[in-house]
Amino acid sequence: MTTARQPVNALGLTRADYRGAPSTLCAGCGHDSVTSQIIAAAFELALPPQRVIRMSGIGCSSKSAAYFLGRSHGFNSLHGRMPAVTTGAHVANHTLLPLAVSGDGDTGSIGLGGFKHLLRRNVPMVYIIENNGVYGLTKGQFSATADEGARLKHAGVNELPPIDLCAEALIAGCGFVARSFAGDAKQVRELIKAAFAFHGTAVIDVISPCVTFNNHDDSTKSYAYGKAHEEPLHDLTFIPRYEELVEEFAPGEVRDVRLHGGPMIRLRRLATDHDPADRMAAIALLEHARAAGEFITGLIYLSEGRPTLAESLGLGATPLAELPADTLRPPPEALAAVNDEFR
Amino acid sequence: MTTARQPVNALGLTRADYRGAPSTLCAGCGHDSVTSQIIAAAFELALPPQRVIRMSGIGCSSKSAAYFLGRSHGFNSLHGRMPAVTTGAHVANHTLLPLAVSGDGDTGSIGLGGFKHLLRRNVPMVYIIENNGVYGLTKGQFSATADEGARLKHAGVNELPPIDLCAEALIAGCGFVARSFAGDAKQVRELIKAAFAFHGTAVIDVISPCVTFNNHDDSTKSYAYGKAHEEPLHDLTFIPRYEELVEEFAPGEVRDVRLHGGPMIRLRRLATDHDPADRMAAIALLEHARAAGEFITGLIYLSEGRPTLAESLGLGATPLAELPADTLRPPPEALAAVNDEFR
Amino acid sequence: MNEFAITAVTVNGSGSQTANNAIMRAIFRMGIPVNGKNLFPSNIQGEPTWFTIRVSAQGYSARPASVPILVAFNPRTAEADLAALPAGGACLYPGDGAWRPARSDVALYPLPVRELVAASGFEPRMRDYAANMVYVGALAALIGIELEALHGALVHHFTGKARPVALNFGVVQAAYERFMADFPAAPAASRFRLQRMAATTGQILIDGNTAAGLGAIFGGVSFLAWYPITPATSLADTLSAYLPRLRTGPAGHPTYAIVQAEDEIAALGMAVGAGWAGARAMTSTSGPGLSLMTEFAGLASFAEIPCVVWDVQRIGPSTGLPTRTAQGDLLAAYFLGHGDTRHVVLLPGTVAECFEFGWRAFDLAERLQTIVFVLSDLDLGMNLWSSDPLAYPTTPMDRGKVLSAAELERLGSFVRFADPEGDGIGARTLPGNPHPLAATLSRGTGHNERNVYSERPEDWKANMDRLRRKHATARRLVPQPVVEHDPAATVGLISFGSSDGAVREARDQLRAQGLPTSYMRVRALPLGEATCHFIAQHHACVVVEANHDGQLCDLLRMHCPAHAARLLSVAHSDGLPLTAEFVAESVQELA
Amino acid sequence: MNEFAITAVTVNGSGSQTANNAIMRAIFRMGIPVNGKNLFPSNIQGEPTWFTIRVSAQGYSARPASVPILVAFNPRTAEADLAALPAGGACLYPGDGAWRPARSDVALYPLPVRELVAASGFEPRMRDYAANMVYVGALAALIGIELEALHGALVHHFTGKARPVALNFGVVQAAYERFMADFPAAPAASRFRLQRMAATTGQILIDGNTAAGLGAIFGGVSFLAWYPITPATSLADTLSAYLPRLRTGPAGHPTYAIVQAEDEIAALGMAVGAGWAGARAMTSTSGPGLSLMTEFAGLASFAEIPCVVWDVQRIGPSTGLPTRTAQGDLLAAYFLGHGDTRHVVLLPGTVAECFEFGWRAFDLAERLQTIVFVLSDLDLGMNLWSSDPLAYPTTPMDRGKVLSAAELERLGSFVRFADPEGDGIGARTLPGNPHPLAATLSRGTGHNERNVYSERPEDWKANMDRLRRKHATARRLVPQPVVEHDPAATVGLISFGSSDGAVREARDQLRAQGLPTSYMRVRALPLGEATCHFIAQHHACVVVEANHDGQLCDLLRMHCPAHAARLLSVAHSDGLPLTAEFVAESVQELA
Ligand SMILES: Cc1ncc(C[n+]2csc(CCOP(=O)(O)OP(=O)(O)O)c2C)c(N)n1
Ligand SMILES: Cc1ncc(C[n+]2csc(CCOP(=O)(O)OP(=O)(O)O)c2C)c(N)n1
Ligand code: SF4
Ligand code: SF4
Ligand SMILES: [Mg+2]
Ligand SMILES: [Mg+2]
Repeated sequence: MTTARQPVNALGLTRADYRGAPSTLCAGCGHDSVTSQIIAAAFELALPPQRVIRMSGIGCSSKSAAYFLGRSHGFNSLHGRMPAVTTGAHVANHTLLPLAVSGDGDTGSIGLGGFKHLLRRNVPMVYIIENNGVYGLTKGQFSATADEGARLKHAGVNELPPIDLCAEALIAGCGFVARSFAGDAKQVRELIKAAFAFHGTAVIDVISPCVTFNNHDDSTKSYAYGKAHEEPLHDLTFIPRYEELVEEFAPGEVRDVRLHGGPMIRLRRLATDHDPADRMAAIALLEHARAAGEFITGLIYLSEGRPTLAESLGLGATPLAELPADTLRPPPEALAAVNDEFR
Repeated sequence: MTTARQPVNALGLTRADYRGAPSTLCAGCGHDSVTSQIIAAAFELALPPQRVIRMSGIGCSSKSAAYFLGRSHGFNSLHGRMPAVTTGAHVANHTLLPLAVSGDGDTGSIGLGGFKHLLRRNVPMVYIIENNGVYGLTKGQFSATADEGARLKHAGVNELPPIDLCAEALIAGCGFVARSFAGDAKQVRELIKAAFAFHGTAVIDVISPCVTFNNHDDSTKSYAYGKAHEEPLHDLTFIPRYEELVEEFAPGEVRDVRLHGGPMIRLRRLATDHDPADRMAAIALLEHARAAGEFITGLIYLSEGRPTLAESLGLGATPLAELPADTLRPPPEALAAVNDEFR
Repeated sequence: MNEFAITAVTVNGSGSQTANNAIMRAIFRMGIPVNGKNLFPSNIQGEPTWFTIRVSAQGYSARPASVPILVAFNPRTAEADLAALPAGGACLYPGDGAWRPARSDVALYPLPVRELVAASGFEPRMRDYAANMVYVGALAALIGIELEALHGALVHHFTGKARPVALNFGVVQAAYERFMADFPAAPAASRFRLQRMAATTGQILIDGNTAAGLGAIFGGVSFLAWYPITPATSLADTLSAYLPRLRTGPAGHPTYAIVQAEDEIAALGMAVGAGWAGARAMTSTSGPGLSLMTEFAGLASFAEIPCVVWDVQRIGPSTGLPTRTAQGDLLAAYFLGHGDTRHVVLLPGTVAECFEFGWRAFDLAERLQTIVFVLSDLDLGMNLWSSDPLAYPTTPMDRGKVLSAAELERLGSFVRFADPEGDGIGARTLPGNPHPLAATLSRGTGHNERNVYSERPEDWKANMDRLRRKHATARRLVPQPVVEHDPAATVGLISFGSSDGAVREARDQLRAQGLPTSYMRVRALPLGEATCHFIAQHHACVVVEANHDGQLCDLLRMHCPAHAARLLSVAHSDGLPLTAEFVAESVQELA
Repeated sequence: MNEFAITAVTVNGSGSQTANNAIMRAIFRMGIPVNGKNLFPSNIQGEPTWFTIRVSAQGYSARPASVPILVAFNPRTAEADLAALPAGGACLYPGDGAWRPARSDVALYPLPVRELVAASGFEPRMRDYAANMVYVGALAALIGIELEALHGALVHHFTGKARPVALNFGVVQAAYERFMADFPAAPAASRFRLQRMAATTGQILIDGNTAAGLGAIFGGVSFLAWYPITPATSLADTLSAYLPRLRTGPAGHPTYAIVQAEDEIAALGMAVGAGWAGARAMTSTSGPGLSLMTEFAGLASFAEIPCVVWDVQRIGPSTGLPTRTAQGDLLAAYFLGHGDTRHVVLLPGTVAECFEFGWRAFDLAERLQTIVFVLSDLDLGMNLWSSDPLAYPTTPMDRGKVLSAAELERLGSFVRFADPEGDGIGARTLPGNPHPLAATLSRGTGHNERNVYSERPEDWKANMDRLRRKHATARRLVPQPVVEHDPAATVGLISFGSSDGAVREARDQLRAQGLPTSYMRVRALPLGEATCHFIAQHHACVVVEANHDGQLCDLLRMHCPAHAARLLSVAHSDGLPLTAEFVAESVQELA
C-alpha cells in the first residue's frame, strides 16, 4: 500500500494511513484543520491505529471523527454523551487510547454534567473540543460558549455570559487543560501529541471557526478574531523522548515539563511566563483573560499524579474485555458454596 | 387562627403559619435543622407565603420541601431537575419567590449540568443544597461531594475527589455563593434571609449531616466534624432595612454589604478578613480551604448587577401566567395579514 | 395537463432553495396546485439535494412515483439521476460543465450556465446562486411558467428588495430567452406544459412548521423552551420570527418568552415548570429529544401539568437520519414514560391542521391538565404545501379548571384531585393565588386526592382510576377521525398524518382499478369509539403508515381487539414520503 | 396445617428485619416452605412497616388475602391493623405500651416487652432491636417455631458472632418462656401451629435481586455501571458484595469493575461503551432510571451493542411509590426509544429465574448484539422466597459472533452488517483488534452494510429489514413460555413475572370451584408463535398482570390479532402483589 515516495513513521505507516473518509464539512471549517492536525499528530507519534479509539458525540465536530484515523475503531455516539461511552470503553479495555472530538454544544450545553464527571474520574483520553460558539450542524444557534451580546438571525441577541470550558475543567480537577486555535496548526498538533502522553484526561479547547454561521469578524470564534488576537502563552513543542532534546536555551527562556513515562513538553517563553503547574495561577489566568477579553492559548495547566479510573478500580494488565470465559465464570463449587449461605 | 400568645410578624402571621407537614426524616437529620431555619427566616422576613414557591428534586433533602411553608405552592419534581422546573416557573411568573432545597446527589451528581445552566441564566431564587456527602434516601451511597477515601458498607472506598459546589457556582458566574453548616442555626438563617434579598440565584451549600449514613466522626459531613472544624468567615447578620442599623462598630470590625433594593448584610470580622466582593479571592479561598482541609462557612461571594432571566427576556410587570386571553391571542386581522404573506 | 413533476438536483448550500421556491410560487400564482418536497442531506454544504416540485391540477400532494423533468445541476449524482428519468422525460443540465448525458429516449437541454452567469452582474461569490436562476428561466420556457409570476415570486422572496430581484430576474429572463432561441420547438413539443387555473385562489403556500408555530402563537403560547434539532428547529424559529411582531404588549414588553435550553430534558422541564405556574408552555423537538423527555413526560402526566410538545418526526431509531421523514414515533409518544403512562397525541395531516392543532393543543392541555403531544414530521413540517388559508380559532381560549382566590373563598375548601364532574379532572390553583387554601405541593410521587404523599393502596388505585377517566374524557375531546365512507366499499383504508396525501391519491387509483375504498384518517390518540366502528363496517381495513413496524395498526389492534383480525398493515419507511402508487399496489396485494 | 400467615407491624429503622428474617429462616429450616413480603415506606426511619410471613405447606407464595396472626408493634397503626385481623386470629402486642386492643373475637396476647428488654442485657440504644426479639420468642411459643431453628437462624444472621447471637437469643428464650407461663393454654389452642416437614430440603431462601446479581456474576459480568434507586439498589449491592470474593483474578486484580455513574443516562452510556469494547456490561435501575435511559437504549439497539439492563419495577407512572411493587414497565421497556425501536425483554417469574436470566441475558445480548432488558419487580427482587438452589449455567458462555484478527485474515474482508446466515446478525470486531480490516465507526445514524453513514433509502430499508430478521431470531432464542395444559380447560390463563404465584394458587382455587384452566407464563418479549397457539386453543384467555392498563394483554392483542377477541384482561395495581383470591374471583367474573 505504502508507496516508496511517501514518508513513513516508526510503524512504517504513511500519513495517509491516518486519514479517514473525505470530509463533508463546509469548505474552510475549522474542524477540518483540527482533523489535519489530529492526523499529523498521530502520524508523527506513530500511534498504532488499532489501539486508538475515536469517540464523539453529535455535531459537525463530532461528525469529523469519521474523517481521521479510518483504521481505528470508533463510536460516533449521542449528543453530549461521548464521555459516558468513553468511560465504559476505557473500563472495558484500558489499553486503548481514546481520542475524542466534541463540540461546544456537545460538551458545554447538553453534555456539561457528563463532562465534569468524566474529569472527576480522570478517564485517560485526549478530549478535543472544537469550539465555535455555535451549533453548526443545526444551523447556527447559540451554544453555551457563544459571546455575550452576539447576534444570530433567528435567536436574536445572546444575553448570557459564555461558559469557559477550560475553567470548568480546572475546577473539576482536570490535570491537563489547554486552549488553542484551529488557525494555529503547530500549537494544535503539539498539544494533541502532549495530550496523548498525558496520564489522565487531557482537555484541549480549540477555538475552531464555523465559517458558515459564526465567522463574522466581531465573533471571538472567527478566524479574523483568532488571527488578530491570539496570544500564545508559550511556543510549545512536544518531545517524545527526553534524549531527543538537542536545542539549548538560555536559562529562563524555556520551561520543560516532564510527563509520566518519559516524554516532555518544552514551553518556550513568550510575552508572559505562565507556570502551568500552578492551579491557582491557571484559574487566575483564565479569569484575567475573560475580564480583559484576551484570547490566550497554550498549555494552561498540567499536573499528573491523580490515578486514572482504571487505576482507581485496581484493574490488572489484561483488559476486562479480553478475559477468558473461565476467568469470568466462577466454578460450580463456588456456586455450591453460595447456595449454602442461603439455607 | 393566631392565638394572642404567639408572636406575629409584620403580616400578622405566626411562625406556625410557615410550617409544613410533620417531617418524616430521621430524628436528628441535618435537613430538619435547615427546615427550621427556613421557617424562621421566612417568618422573620414576613414573606407572604403565597408568593413563595418551594421547589425541590428528589432525595431526603428534597422531601423536606413538604415540611416547611405549607401555605406556599410547591413542586417536588424529578431527581436533579429542579433547576429546569424552577426556570420555567420563574419565566411564567417572575413575581414569585422560588425557594429551593436540593441534595448533594440531586445537584452535584445527576443535576450538575442543569445547576450550572441555571446559574448562567441567573434565575432569581434561593437555592439551598443540603449537603451530606451521601445519598440518604437510597440508603447511603457516595454522592459527588463524598470525601475522598471515605468508606461505605457496600460501595467500599470512594476513590474520587469531591466536587465543591461553591467553586462550581462561582465558576458558573453565580453572584451569591455561601457555605454553611446545619449546626450553625443563626448563620443558616441569616444567609437564607440575605439570599431572599439577593437579585439573582443565591446558592447556599449547607453541610447537613445524615445521621443515619454519614455521621461517623471522620466524615467531613458529620456533626462532630462540623462542630469541631467550622471556621466562620464572619459573624453574619441580615438587616432588612438600612435604617434599622443601630449598633456601632469600630472601623475595620465590620463590612457592610448593601443589596439591591435596600437591605444589607453586616459581616462582623472574625479571624480572617475575606472580601466577598472579590471573585478571585473567593475562588482562592475555596481552593485554599480544600487544600488545607478547612471547613470555612459564611458568605463567600456576593455581586449583584447581572440581569435576572426575566430581565434578560425583557418581561413586563404582569407575569406571563396572568396575561388575559385577548393579549395572548392576536386578532383576526393579524392572521389575515399573515396569510397574505404566504400567497 | 398540469399533472407532472420536476426534480431539481443541486448541491446544498448553493442557494437553490431560492430558485426552487420561486418556481413553486410562480406556478402557485398561476392558480395551479403545487407541492414541494426537499430531499436534503444532513450537512451544511456541498452534498446533493433533490427538490421535487409536483404540479397537480387535481391537488395531489404525495411524492410522485416518477418525475419526468430533471434539472441535473449536481454533476456528482447526474448519472444516477438521469438513469431514473422515465422515457419521454426531459433533462436540463449545464451544457458547459463536465457531465454529458447519454440517453436518446429523453429530451436533453444543455444550458449555457457559465455564459449566462458571467453576463448576470452577480458578484463572483454569488455565482452559485446565479447559476440556479438559469434553470429557473429555462424551465419557465420549457413548461410555460409565466415570467410575470416568476417576477412576483422573486419580489416575494426578497421581500421587495429591488436589487436582488432585478439581478435574479435578469438571469431568469436571459435564460428564458436563450432557451427559446436554442430550442425554439421545445415548448410546443413538451408533453409537460402549464395551463393557468384558478384552483389556488385564496390559498396559501406554507410549510407545516411555520403553520404549527403560527398556530401556537394564535393559541396564545406564552413560553417556548426548546433545544435545536432537525427537522423541528424551524418550528421554534417561526415563534422567534413572528412573536415579536404579533405579541408585543401595549407597553412594548413581549407577552411571551423563548428560552433555548441546554438540552431537551431541561426544555421540557422548563415547559412543565411554566405550565405549572400558569403559562401556555410548549417545546418542540424530534425523536432523540423526545426520548430524552421521557421522564418529564411521565411527570407532566402524573402530576397533571398542562404543556405541549411538538415532535416533528424524522426517521429513527436512534439518531437515524436527521433529514429524512417518517411517522415512527407514534408508539413512543403514546407510551412515553415508565409505569402505566399513556398520553394525548394529536396527529395533524395537513398544514392547515398543523395550525389548528397548534392552538387547540393548548386548550386540550389546559382543559385536561396534561401534557399533549403533537406529531408532525419532516415531510409535513419542512416542505411547502398548497393549502386553504389558516383559519382563525373557532372557539375562545379554554384555560381549563383554574380556581381563582374568589372562587376558593366561595367554595371554602380545595381538594386538588377531587372529581365532582366525573370527567377525571380536578380544579387547580395557580402559584401566586393569594388565598390561604390555594397552596398545594405538586409531585410525581403517589398522592391522595389532596395531593399529599400517600402509600395507601386505595389512594394509588383511586388516583389511577381517575386518571383513566380523564383519558376517557380525552377520547371525546380530541379531534375525531375524518371518515369518508364509500357505500360500495368492503375495504377500508386507515392512515394518519402526512400519509394522507398518498392514501387519497391511491384511493382514486384504486377506484379506477375497480376497488372502491372507504377511508378513515385518525387525528389523535387515545383512539375512540369511531375507529372500532369504522373497522367493524369493513371486511378488511388496511392501515397505511410511513414507519417500519405498523405502529398505528398495532394500536388499533390493541384498541379494537374484537376486530383486530380485520386489520392489515401496510407500513413502509425508507426516509421518503409514501407514494400513491406504492399504497395502491400494496392494497391491491392485500385486499 | 402449615397454611397461614403472620404480619409483624413495626417501625422502620428499628431493626425488625432481623427478627422477621430469623422467624422466616427458622420456619424454613423446619422444612416448611415460607415466603416473606416486606411492605416498607419510602423513608429511612420512623414509619410503619408491615412484614408478612406466609407459611405454606403447598408452597404458595402469593400475598395472602387474609393474615390471621398480627404482631402489633407499631402503636400508630395498631388500631387499623387489628381491625384487619380476621375473626379467630391472634394479636401479639406490647402489653406495657399505651395501646390496648379491643376485640373479643381474636386472641389477644399482651407481651411484657419493657420488662424483657430491661432484663436483656442490651445497651440502651439497641433497645428497639431487643424489643423485636420479644415477639420472636412469643410467636415461637404460640405457633411452635423450634427454638433450635431460631438459634440457627440467628447464628446465620450474625454470621456466627457469638455475642449478638447470645444476646438476641436470650431475649427470644425469655420471651418464649414468659409466653408459656402467661398463656399456658395458648399453644395447644392455637389454630396455627407449625409441623416440621421436609419440603425445603436442599432449598434456599433468597431474594430476587441477590439471585439476579449472582446470576450476572456467574454469567461473567465484567462491568456494572449503575445509579442508586429503590428497589434496584440491592441488585448492584449484590455485585459489590460478592464480586470481590468470586471474581478476584489469580494476580489479585478484580476481573470486573463497578462504577457508580452520575445518573442513569451515564450508567447506560458507560455500559454501552463497555459492551462495545467487549466487556459483559450491565446496569440496573427502576422506572425513572429506565425513562432516562431511553435515548441510549435506542442507540444500543440500532448500533447493535450488547449490554444488559435490569429494571426492578416499582409502581409508576413518574416517581410513583419507590417501595411499592408493580409490573408496569412492560410496554416502556419493549418500545424504549423513538422511531421503530423494539427490544428483547426477559421476564423472570421466580428467584431461580432471576439467577438464570442473570447469566442468560449476557449470552443473548452478545449473541444478538443488542441491549437486553430483564424486568423483575420489587416483590420478586426484594422479598425472600423459598427456592430450589441456584443452578449452575447449563450452557457455556456464548460470546456471539466476534471476529478475531486471525479470522479476519482468513476471511480477507469484513462487512460489519452482512447477514450471511440469514439470522440478521453480522459479525463484529472488537476495538483493539490489530487487524487493519477490523476498524469500524459505530453510530446511531443511518448506515449501510459497511457501517458507513448513508442516506440512501435502500440502505435504510435493508438495515431495518435485517434488524427485524434479528428480532425474529430473538423470538426463537429467548426463553419460551412455560405452558401447563389442562385438557379439560376451555379457559386459559396467561401471566408473567411475579404474578406467577397468585395465578398458580388461583388455578387450584378455580379447579376446586369447578373451573379447570390451562396456564401460560410468558417469559420474554418478543412474543413467539407459541403464544398465539396457546390462545387459539382456548375459548377465552385471561391475562393476569399487576399493572393498571393490562400491558401484556395489549401486547398479545398486537401479536395475535387473529385471536385478539379471545383475550380478556385482569390487570390490577395498587402497589401490593396480587392475591390468588383476587385472581380467582376476577377470572370467575369474566369466564
Ligand atoms: C438529543 C439531541 N438533541 C439535539 C440534537 C440535534 N443536534 C445535532 S448537532 C447539535 C449541536 C451541535 O453543536 P456543537 O456540539 O457545538 O457542534 P458543531 O456542529 O458546532 O461542531 C444538535 C443540537 C441531537 N442530535 N440529539
Ligand atoms: C432518575 C432517578 N434516579 C434515581 C432516583 C433514586 N434516588 C432517590 S433520592 C436519590 C439520591 C438523593 O441524594 P441527595 O440528593 O444527596 O439527597 P439526600 O437524600 O442525601 O438528602 C436517588 C438516587 C430517582 N428518584 N430518580
Ligand atoms: S456549519 Fe460550521 S461547523 Fe458545520 S461544517 Fe459548516 S463551517 Fe463547520
Ligand atoms: S437517611 Fe440521612 S438524609 Fe435521609 S432523613 Fe435520615 S438522616 Fe436525613
Ligand atoms: Mg459548535
Ligand atoms: Mg445527600
